[in-house]
Amino acid sequence: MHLDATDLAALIGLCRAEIDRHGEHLSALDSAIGDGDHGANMRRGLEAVFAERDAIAALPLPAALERIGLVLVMNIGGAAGPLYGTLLMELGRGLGIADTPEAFAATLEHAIAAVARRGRSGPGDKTLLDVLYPVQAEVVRRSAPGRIAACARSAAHSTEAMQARRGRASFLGPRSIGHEDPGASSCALLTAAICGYFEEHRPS
Amino acid sequence: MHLDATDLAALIGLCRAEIDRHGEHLSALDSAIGDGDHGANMRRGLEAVFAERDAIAALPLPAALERIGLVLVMNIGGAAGPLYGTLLMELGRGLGIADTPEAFAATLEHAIAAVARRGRSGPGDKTLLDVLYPVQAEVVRRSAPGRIAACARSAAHSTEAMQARRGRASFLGPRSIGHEDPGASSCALLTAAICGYFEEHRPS
Amino acid sequence: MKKIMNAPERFVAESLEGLVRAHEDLVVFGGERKFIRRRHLAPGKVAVISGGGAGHEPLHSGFVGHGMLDAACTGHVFTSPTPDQIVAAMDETDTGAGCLLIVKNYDGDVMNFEMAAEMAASRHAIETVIVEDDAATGPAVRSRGRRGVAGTIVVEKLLGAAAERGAELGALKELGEGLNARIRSMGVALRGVAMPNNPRETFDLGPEEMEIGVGIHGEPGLTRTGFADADAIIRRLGEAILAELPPELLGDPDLRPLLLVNGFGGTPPIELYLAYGLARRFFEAHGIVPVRSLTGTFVTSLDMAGLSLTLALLTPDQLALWGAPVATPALSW
Amino acid sequence: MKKIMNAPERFVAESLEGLVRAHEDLVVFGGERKFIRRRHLAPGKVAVISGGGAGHEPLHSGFVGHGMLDAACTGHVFTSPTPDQIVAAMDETDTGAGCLLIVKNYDGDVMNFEMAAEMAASRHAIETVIVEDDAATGPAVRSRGRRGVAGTIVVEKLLGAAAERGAELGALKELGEGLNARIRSMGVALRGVAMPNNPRETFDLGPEEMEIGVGIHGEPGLTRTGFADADAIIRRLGEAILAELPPELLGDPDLRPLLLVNGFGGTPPIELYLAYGLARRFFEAHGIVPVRSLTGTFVTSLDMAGLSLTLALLTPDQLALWGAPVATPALSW
Ligand SMILES: Nc1ncnc2c1ncn2[C@@H]1O[C@H](COP(=O)(O)OP(=O)(O)O)[C@@H](O)[C@H]1O
Ligand SMILES: Nc1ncnc2c1ncn2[C@@H]1O[C@H](COP(=O)(O)OP(=O)(O)O)[C@@H](O)[C@H]1O
Ligand SMILES: [Mg+2]
Ligand SMILES: [Mg+2]
Ligand SMILES: [Mg+2]
Ligand SMILES: [Mg+2]
Repeated sequence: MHLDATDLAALIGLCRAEIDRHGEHLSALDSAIGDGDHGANMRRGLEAVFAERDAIAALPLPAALERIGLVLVMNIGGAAGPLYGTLLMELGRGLGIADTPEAFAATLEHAIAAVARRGRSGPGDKTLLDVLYPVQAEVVRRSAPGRIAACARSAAHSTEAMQARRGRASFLGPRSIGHEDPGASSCALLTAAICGYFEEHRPS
Repeated sequence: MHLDATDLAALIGLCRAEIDRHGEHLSALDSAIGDGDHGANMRRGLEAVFAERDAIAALPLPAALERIGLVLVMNIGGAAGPLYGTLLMELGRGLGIADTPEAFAATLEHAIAAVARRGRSGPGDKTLLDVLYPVQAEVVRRSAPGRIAACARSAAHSTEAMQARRGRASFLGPRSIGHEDPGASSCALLTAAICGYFEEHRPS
Repeated sequence: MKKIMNAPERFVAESLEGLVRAHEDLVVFGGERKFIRRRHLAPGKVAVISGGGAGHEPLHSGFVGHGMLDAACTGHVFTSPTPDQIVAAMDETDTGAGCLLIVKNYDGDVMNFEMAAEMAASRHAIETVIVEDDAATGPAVRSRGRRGVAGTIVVEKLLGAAAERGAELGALKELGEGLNARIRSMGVALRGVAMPNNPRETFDLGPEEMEIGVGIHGEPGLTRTGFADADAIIRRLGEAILAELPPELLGDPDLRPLLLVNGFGGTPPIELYLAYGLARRFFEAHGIVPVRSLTGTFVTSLDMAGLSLTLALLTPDQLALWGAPVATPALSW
Repeated sequence: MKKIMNAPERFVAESLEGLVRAHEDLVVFGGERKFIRRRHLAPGKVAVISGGGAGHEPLHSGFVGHGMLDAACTGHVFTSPTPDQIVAAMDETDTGAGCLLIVKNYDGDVMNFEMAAEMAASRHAIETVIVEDDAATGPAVRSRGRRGVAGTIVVEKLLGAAAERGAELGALKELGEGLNARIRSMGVALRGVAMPNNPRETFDLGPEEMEIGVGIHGEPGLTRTGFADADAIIRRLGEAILAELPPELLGDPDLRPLLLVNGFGGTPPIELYLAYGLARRFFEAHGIVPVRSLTGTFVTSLDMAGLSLTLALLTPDQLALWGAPVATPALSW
């Protein structure tokens, strides 16, 4: 991964814009099976990161990712904060040890495992992990960004059929079936935004 | 006034039926400028009188009227209870002293004055007194029952244009204008029911 | 509006029963359940009795207990109790020092308490205090005196504390009447209410409307205006209160302000506390620094959404009565 | 739904400010307003700290004070506070005996408190009690433990009283975890809620519908059914509670039942008291006679209409902790 400050600042801006654009939709998904705040939560987190984007972009990539994670944790709250925060912090820590394309896949796997530990959750629980696992599998396969994005989107969509075992949606029991998980949805949106940038700027 | 037990029982039944039929309408009038319970209050009062109708009808007229007044006071509550109660109790007391057609007009005047004292109110305040005063004037004139009933109805209607100075409607200030007073309305309904009975049974 | 209710006819009775059962250490039903009274009367103390229509809970039954009311008579929803209830309460709680009746200024309440006082005059020494604190129904609107609204709590608390300390009937009446000049309340409604037996709301507010100057019976207020932010609402209520308090009291540095934010039944604590903070700022900006505060749901209009502010300018003695111990279902310290 | 609010972003902060100003004798803001804490800490006592999303007021900030919480951290509406708030509360209120964190069992709350505990582990002795009292989310529905709902008050009151008496961290944790088997709550909603930044209600109930088994975040419940009379509603809630309490506790004659009727924010006292009376009858008919009661609006879901019942089967020692003195904005005796 060789992202310079310009890339990083652009990616932060892209992610923030994407979440802003879909905030209402994310909250609507969360209203159906949760408490209706996922859009607001994610917006708050991305706004906080965006406000610090210049300082963050000036850092080496590992430190920048760790910082983004911390900003997310300290600003989002709720379930999404610790989960996205852990993902980014662990990614940064891992890349701080070894920052090669091979290492990236392994680091991502580790970071996702840390998210699962934090959430005491796993595949099929109807959470953002149900997007992270398939994305991670595509990264291992070195798939093209467009393919990864498409996979993320369909993974998010497939949470619709699941019964939630974690998060607020799990309180609904079988009534959680038939609705896409908001965390999975935001995760797919962010993945697609990032992949889109790579597709445009680093044609593989 | 020479009402026998049958007349009295029939009149009680008539009044109760009339109030029951128009209960919703009275409450709707009260919702517009009061607290929406006049229909329920009057129903409760008339039901209580109706439940005792045999015992009441067996009494001499003055005692019967006094008893009706007391039953109304002890069951209606709100503004209507003491007002209708005072009217009937004072009517009964007055007729207990002198029970002739001439005395009736004077007694009615006294009873209405007692209501006004109880309510600290007078003509033009947008209350049931604005029906009672014109009815009393027709009684003095010995008008036919049909005429008295018509006069009561139009008197109730004319409260629409008044600004309330007593009762809950007075809290609205000028906003009370444009709505018929619920107490005036129930008073006209009862007057008309009673006059209807007299028209049918004692053609004058 | 849906209600937790079995049947309209049993609504009030079942609620009173729940209150008594939830607080059986403090209160009991009077004979024939015509009223609720203190479990332990204080012999030789003036009996402080209040009452009014149901729908204002915890007022008045929730304020029965040590340091406040001896008995509370409850009528049907928004309907004054009947004289027999009030007479029964006097007969059961007068321990020799007489009865003080605290009556909110509504024609129905005034007339029913008056009839009760007439009926019981031969057996009891009786004085009546009429509560008039509503800023929306001052002389400009109505010649017959203001409504009694949330400020009633202040009157009941102070008179209850004074009676507990042994004040005599005449002194209580004087204290109570003196309070009317010192207490002003102003309310706003965001939603009307439906009576238990009538699904239609007493007034219908659009999503962008509110009623200013409402009372506590779901009746429309003085004016309907566009919905506004909390600062604007509080300013509007606060200004009405200041305009209706006597200038000489407002300018008296020896008086001790008490600020009450009262929810009407459908407004949650998060909003009431927010309102308190803004009201506090508003009055402080006008040089009035509250030394005592109360925020909560005390004088309701069924489940109406909205709230009222009450400002009371108390003498140091009156403030001490406010702080005196009280042990009732809804107020205790 | 209209709210008394200036702007969604300032809603929570302005409400907290109002609470602090209304109760400045009891509570103050912690540093940077990250939490609310007792005005007077008790040195050498375990710091009892809780928190959660806003929208549940008076929980938790309203329970800060003598005999209950030392600090409460409030997040955005329905959003757990962030770890920095919780760490700051520990740093400011731990007077040497360590910190007990009381956390309602929501993934977000659990994770944020857990991260905070990890971050502060080197500076503080920390134990965590997870509250799980909801009858609607038992093992049959969800493998991950019940939600923490209105029973949280009982946990906070008992642990606060025990800490005040000098109980050590380990003993508090043990007491707290033992409570989870003894407390069950079940809620019903008559109307959904709207978030401050979103006029749409989280669920839309028709005039003849209700949600049974709801939590306190405006989320849908277990089932939607036809609206029913109060007896049927109470029976349904009561039966769920009985079904989810361990039979050996239900059959233990030495336990002391505590019955709590909690309004969700939009339900007025008249209905809550009615519900209390019916709930009391329901449990008594099942041989359970409550010896302590609490009726009011304590754990809310913004202005949701509806209520929950909570039954706690306490040992005599635990009952004594419930009765121990408490002086907080929302609970005091
Ligand atoms: N235990 C968990 N493990 C993994 N993901 C979770 C867990 N709990 C919740 N989530 C994710 O978080 C999302 C909800 O986030 P958000 O609405 O911001 O938080 P909250 O539920 O606290 O309101 C869910 O849609 C789900 O994807
Ligand atoms: N002071 C008064 N004098 C005369 N009539 C009055 C007075 N106050 C109220 N009324 C009458 O009573 C009617 C209202 O009765 P009701 O709705 O039963 O009582 P409440 O106002 O207590 O709810 C009014 O419409 C009016 O006619
Ligand atoms: Mg959410
Ligand atoms: Mg009326
Ligand atoms: Mg009425
Ligand atoms: Mg949330």
